[in-house]
Amino acid sequence: MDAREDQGGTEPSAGACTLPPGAPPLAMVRGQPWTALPKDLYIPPEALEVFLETFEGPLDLLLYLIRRQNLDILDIPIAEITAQYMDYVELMREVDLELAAEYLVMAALLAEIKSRMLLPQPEAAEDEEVDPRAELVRRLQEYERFKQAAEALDALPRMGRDCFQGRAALDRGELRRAPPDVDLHEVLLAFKAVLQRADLFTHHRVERESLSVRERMAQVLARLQGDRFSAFGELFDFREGRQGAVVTFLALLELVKEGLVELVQPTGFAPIHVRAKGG
Amino acid sequence: MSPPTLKQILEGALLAAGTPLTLERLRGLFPEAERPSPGEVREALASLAEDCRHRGIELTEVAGGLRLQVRSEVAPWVSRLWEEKAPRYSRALLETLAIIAYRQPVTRGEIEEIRGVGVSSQIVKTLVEREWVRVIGHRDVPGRPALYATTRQFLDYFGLKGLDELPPLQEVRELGEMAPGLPLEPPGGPSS
Amino acid sequence: MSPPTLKQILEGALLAAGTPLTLERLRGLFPEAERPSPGEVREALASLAEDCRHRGIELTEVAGGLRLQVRSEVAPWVSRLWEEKAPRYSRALLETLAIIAYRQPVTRGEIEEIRGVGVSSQIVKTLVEREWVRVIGHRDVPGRPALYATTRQFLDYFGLKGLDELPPLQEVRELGEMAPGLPLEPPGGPSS
Repeated sequence: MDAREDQGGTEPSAGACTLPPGAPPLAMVRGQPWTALPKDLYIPPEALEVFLETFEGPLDLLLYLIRRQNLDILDIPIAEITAQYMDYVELMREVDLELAAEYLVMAALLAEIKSRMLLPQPEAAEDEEVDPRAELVRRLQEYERFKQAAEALDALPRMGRDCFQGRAALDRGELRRAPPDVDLHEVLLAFKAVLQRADLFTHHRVERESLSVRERMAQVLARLQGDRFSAFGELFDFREGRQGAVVTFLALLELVKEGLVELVQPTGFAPIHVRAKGG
Repeated sequence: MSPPTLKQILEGALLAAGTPLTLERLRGLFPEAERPSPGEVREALASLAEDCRHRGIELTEVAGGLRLQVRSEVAPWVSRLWEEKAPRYSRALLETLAIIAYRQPVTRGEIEEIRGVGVSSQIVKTLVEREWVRVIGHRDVPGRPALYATTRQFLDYFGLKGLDELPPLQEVRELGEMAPGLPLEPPGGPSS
Repeated sequence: MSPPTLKQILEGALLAAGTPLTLERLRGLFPEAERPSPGEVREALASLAEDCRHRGIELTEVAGGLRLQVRSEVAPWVSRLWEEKAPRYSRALLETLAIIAYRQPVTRGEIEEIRGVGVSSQIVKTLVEREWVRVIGHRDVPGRPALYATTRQFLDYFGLKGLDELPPLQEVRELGEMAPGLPLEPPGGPSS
């Protein structure tokens, strides 16, 4: 906490710069002629506004005053800091600066802390009595943390200042449009809606097995393209075993029932031929 | 890395600029006292171009000067960065797809009858273009309407070995809106 | 050059994108059938990073993904490409940003409480327009003030992978710890 910030310029000093005797008072402060300004406090009035703009508010100004004199923030000599702060505020008023309300609120707070510290503490209340500076110290510390965090943030390498995004030109042809992704669950949910809307499937009784029959129907029909006849036996793949043959047979029966294929047997015991009716 | 070489500075500048830079502009990156000659810059650029032979970018000279650009060989992959995702499929399309899957072979008229509303040609066209659905024949009735069925690609896309891996109707009826993932058994068969 | 290697495609993509790309986005450049595994992509990226050691660019990871950026060593030369200097930000803006970054989600009133002064609307507007800060909700108190938080773009801009990479906030002794140590001044005057 003892690191001093370089605020530039003048030496820290609590001393005063006294005006030559006989000179008119600088200002009337609280009814008293002001003939001297603390040395490190003196700023030409016309520069005051600029000076003030370098502070981010009363907390910043207080931190400056504390750092200026190399004071431990935990050990603020409140009377001294208050006096300096009040001097600034008075000075601002003297030169008719439009003073942000925050500065006046802080002045009031400092004055309150100071007056409370001057009052004798009732012994009974001593335990509960929190040092009136504690809240101010907490706020000052909190503010200082973020003030430093802001400086650290400013020092981080940043795009466009310390590093640059690499980019290379690309001659791209026509943009392709990717088809959307679909989850099977979406398809099934859509189907559920169909089933709920019109329960037409109740009499169709599509069951787990008949789905493989439906699939086989589509496969058989796809094979029977064109106007040609296929031998009945060719539609069976005996590598599928008995169950596969049953599925194909059921598919053929269903296709016949739906009028999608016709079976032709020229004579009894002659080979059966199959043809797609719409083929 | 210290201090950077001329080649490294030139590469950094060309990639930071993202637009072509002239030789003079590149020389202008250096204060006059340290400015490399045009010959030195050209030499460094030649070396950079040589390095790029094994990279995803190449150094080319265009009207505006020199630029580093993505090699045409990798462009087919890279341009996928800008591929637009099409908007999601409509409910009508998904319903149509489901009906074809469960009722194939089926005509458009039959789909319309089940859905209770018309099926736009656009939906059927999209499904055929996606190669999820194809025409496998025609029903032998007036107008000879096309019969639609699902394809091998349809099964592959949804990770199904066959249509019988689709849940039976009863399960579809009980489907929860929030059910995560698929209500299907793992491909290896029922685990219970 | 044929066919391009994974590393070449990745370099081309990272440079063509002009923004950080996630590992998943990079994998998405490949059709499903040829898509490299995350491990393969990471391996190729590590090799690319190694190659870059002698180049003017480097591979870094930020919140938004992977980025090929001009090496900091080369940046002083490269920044001469632009007449205008990178913008400087006011202390008020940086302090506000720091409070949002470390204390998010936070309301404007809370920021003002810490800073001891009002926060101008212009500062908040600038932060939102730069996409460093956004409103993520409202505090459920009278007036429902907006809650501000930082964005992924904020992290990318400052080259951070996550908020935990922010410079640590300076430690502050707990008040309880501190209070006993507060030496009271003798009433009536300062001790120093």
